[in-house]
Amino acid sequence: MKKFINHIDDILVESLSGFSTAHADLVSLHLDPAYIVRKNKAANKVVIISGGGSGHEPLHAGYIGYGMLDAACPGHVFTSPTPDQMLAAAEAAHANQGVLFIVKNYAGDVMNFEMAAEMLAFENATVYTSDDCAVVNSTYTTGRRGVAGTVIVEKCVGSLAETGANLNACKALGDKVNQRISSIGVALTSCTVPAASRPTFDISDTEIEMGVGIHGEPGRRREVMREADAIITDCVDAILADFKVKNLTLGENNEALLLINGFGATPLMELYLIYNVAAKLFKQHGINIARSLVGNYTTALDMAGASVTLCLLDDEIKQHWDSPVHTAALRWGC
Amino acid sequence: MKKFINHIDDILVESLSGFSTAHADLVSLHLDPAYIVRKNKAANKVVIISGGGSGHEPLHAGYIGYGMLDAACPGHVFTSPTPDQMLAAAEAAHANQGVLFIVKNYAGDVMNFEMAAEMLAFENATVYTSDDCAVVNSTYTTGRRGVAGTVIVEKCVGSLAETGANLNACKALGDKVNQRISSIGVALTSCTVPAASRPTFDISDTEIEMGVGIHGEPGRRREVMREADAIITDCVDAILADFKVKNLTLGENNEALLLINGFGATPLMELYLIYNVAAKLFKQHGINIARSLVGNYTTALDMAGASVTLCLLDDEIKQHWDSPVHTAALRWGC
Amino acid sequence: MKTTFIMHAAKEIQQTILANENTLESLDRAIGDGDHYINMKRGAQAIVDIETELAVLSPEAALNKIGLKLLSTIGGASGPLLASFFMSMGKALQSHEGESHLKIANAFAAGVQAIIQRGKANLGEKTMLDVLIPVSNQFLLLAQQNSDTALICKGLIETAELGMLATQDLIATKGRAAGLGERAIGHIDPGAKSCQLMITSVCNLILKS
Amino acid sequence: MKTTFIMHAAKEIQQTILANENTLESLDRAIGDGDHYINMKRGAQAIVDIETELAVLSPEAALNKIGLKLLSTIGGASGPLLASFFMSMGKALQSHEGESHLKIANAFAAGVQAIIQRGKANLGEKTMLDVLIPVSNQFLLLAQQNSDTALICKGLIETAELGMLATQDLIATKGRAAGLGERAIGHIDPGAKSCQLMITSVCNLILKS
Ligand SMILES: Nc1ncnc2c1ncn2[C@@H]1O[C@H](COP(=O)(O)OP(=O)(O)O)[C@@H](O)[C@H]1O
Ligand SMILES: Nc1ncnc2c1ncn2[C@@H]1O[C@H](COP(=O)(O)OP(=O)(O)O)[C@@H](O)[C@H]1O
Ligand SMILES: [Mg+2]
Ligand SMILES: [Mg+2]
Ligand SMILES: [Mg+2]
Ligand SMILES: [Mg+2]
Repeated sequence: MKKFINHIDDILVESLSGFSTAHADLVSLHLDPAYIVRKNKAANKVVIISGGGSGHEPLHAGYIGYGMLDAACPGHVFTSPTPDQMLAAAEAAHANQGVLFIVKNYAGDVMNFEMAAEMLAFENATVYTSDDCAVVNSTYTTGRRGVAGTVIVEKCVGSLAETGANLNACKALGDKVNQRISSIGVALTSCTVPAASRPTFDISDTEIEMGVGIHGEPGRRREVMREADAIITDCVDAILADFKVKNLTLGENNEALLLINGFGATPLMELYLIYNVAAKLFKQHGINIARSLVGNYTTALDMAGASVTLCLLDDEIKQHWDSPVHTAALRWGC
Repeated sequence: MKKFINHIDDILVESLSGFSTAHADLVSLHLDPAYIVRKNKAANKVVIISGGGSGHEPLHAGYIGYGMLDAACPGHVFTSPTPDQMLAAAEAAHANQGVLFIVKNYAGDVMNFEMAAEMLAFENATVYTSDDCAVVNSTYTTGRRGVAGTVIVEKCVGSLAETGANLNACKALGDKVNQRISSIGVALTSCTVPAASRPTFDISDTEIEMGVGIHGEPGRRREVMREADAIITDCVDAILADFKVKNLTLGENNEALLLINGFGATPLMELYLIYNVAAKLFKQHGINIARSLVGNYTTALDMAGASVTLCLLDDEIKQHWDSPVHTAALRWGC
Repeated sequence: MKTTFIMHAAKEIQQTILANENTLESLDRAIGDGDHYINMKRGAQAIVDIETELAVLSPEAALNKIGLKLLSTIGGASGPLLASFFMSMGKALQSHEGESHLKIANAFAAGVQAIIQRGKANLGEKTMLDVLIPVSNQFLLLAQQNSDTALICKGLIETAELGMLATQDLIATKGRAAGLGERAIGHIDPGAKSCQLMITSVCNLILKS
Repeated sequence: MKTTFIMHAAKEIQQTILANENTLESLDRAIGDGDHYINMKRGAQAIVDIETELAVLSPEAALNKIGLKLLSTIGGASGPLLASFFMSMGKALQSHEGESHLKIANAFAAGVQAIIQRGKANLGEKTMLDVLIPVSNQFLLLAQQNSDTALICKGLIETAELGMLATQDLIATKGRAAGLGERAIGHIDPGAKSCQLMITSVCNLILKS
């Protein structure tokens, strides 16, 4: 394992320090407990707080700023943060209108945020993201994993909160957007957790992990490596099947947002090639790709691979996706 | 080699198609010869055209748009584009005020752009970027390589061109900015050129390549892997030594832009850690990091590694760096 | 139960965790995300680090403090679960008079109940509960039967081992391994393994003393 | 020189390039960026692809067209250099009357001059010129001496080989390998190798016919 680090125990703090120094116009960092909080926000608004294990950068701290998050709680690498971080972040960010937590649906994240929510003195609610459709048989699971679609939920809810909407409205929009998103990921290589200092899984030069999670969790199944057209066709089919299960009807003029997310080590060149394949396939199914995002938005450290995320748009979601946002990793309109 | 591709010969076209579809609001793609040209630009302006081998994405097509490039000519992977591409791009983009080529200083790029410039019917000039300070003994070389600093040159010149400045002024600013930039890169792994289907160089788990180029060209020397502090100290020292050679005096209140660029497979978490180390070291040398950019801006396919780029600011450069830009990969102020 | 014993046990647990780095790490790499060892190590270290603070507390207060400390240190799925265990065990200990095996067994059971409530899992879902529930039941049984300390300790070591091994054949329905379906079969659950290790090391500590 | 011969030579060159994939690729991986083989392959294919267009042209016009085609096909450093070679060789052929070894040697020399001008390099800089300059000089010499075709071909094969091998001990001062300093020593220049291969295959073609 070769990584740009000093001591394993200091990675997080050093990286967060770098982040908050590089983006000192947007955020400030607090340590013990660790959270990053937005500078310059309205005195009255629902504050949107997210967090999760580190290693998914730019998720979540990279999305703090106007039109998106108000604070983020970074856990250790791939380990959910702890309730004291969430409580401190909520205290620091609170703007008199309650707190909305956006939480990726993993046992650890759910339980830690749940305990924070129980202890929090302010009015609060939680949106759980669960866009990963990789695991077919839902009886196997307490709920699906939250993956790259989380970015879309955070963007839309952040936009609504900026308008002065109340906690219930923000929570409702978050749930609605989450419901309209489906994602699936493919890994070509494993990631290496710094503290473990060896790859999470072994995979040969002729295999891929279909349905992999953003922590390098094994997915649907190990498959043989194929050409991009074949791999992405399977991803698109999985998403379309999931839309069917979710009863999201796809008419003639369905507009959708297509997010091709890199897991960390996949060249942009390949991500755009994937986009090309996926967009064509979705179009063949009558889905009009009205908005696009291609890049490393929800990573798994140094994993090579990518995920395909489709979000079915409506006027409300489109409006909140398009609205101005000013964060380290997502910025437009201002 | 596992990559998201169909046939090696189609990678470029498929990836460019994906790019231009995903960013159809900004660009359009032309094939045979291949170039990408900006939509919606003023009828009268110096047009800024760049290009180079592919595999460095988002360089260059990702920087087409308001305030930056007007067209880009993508070559095959790591192979400079050909004059016919540049001529066609110039014809398509021309806006009655001449053409400025921004060219990374490599034999291949220089010669191909030179031939295009000789054949071009319009008034034109060329800025060569040569920010890589890796190779110490300059007698070894016809000139230094252009690396990540190219992004800064393109941003500033693009900004000036937007104001209606003439060709000479744009060329002069480009040369000035290039002169004030120094970069150096470190590779932890090799990249794999798709057509070659095996890594460009072998490197063990205990080695790094110091001074590597953005095509995986071997650099200054093979060194033993060390902690980030030690590696980045050497990078910072190389840049400071280069500033001395260039006679760029560093006073008390020197403002600089610090760019930490990932080569493609390095997690953002590590890039911010590098930023943290580099910013501290530069500050110790009286350099005030007034602007920052951290991310994958000039990549080398799937190489793990990063480069440190410092650009000494003045009011003019700062103004052009800060001005609005709207491209696929760099966007602010609009 | 004395606070000094709790501190002893904590150090013993820490040593056991450290000694089982490879085991815990590879189990969580196989069906999880590879961080379980480092999470447990961080938690154990945090408790040992506050030794002097803990030393002055009552056993009940010490257990509660351990829970709180774990809550703000471990994170992940195991953090809130283990934290809930110790906080509830401390609370339960407080509400029972006297010093007896049964009192401790009841407190242990209260801790396990807290895990069940927090994680909404139960026996057979391939989690730490597949060790903790049988151990708790066995503990209660042996204590009710007035078994002596050695018999209880040996019984719990054995039960923990069986529970841990049983996770190998299970499909996970809770936690990170739930995504794996059939592919989880053949792997021991990391949380079950670490609980078995902790229980065993504490029981051995008692047996030795 | 007939256009049919040029086409023959082009196909022969293509076969030689394809047969030397590993050699060319590893040389450019060692001191360049690994694309020289694929660049040469793309160039050779492009020429073979326009065979019917070339067939109707005069040798001079065919060489010029080959140059233009390479210019828009190869890219990289070798593209404009090889393109300049063929365009200049074609032009030079046009301006000389008759058909003689000397005429072709002069045209070859004009092509090499064009490479020198375009790339601003010269002998000893670890480039294709370390093959092309000695070969051109030897060609002129042998032609002036009225040597027969076989002697010329054998002489050029030998000179090309020596020039190619000589690049092994050189430090590069032009092209991508210039960044390497001392580290380039011990490696043959990929462009020198491909030029040696092309010259050798054309000479062998002539020798066989
Ligand atoms: N809902 C749950 N109830 C009980 N135990 C659980 C639950 N979810 C996960 N676990 C336990 O937590 C262990 C994983 O802990 P750890 O690796 O530290 O956290 P994470 O899964 O967040 O990475 C699993 O092996 C399992 O024993
Ligand atoms: N200035 C130059 N003059 C002559 N030959 C050159 C020059 N620069 C590079 N070359 C030749 O080009 C070869 C590399 O070609 P190629 O790999 O196709 O292009 P690139 O270096 O752009 O990747 C080198 O091996 C060398 O022989
Ligand atoms: Mg975890
Ligand atoms: Mg090249
Ligand atoms: Mg884990
Ligand atoms: Mg090359």
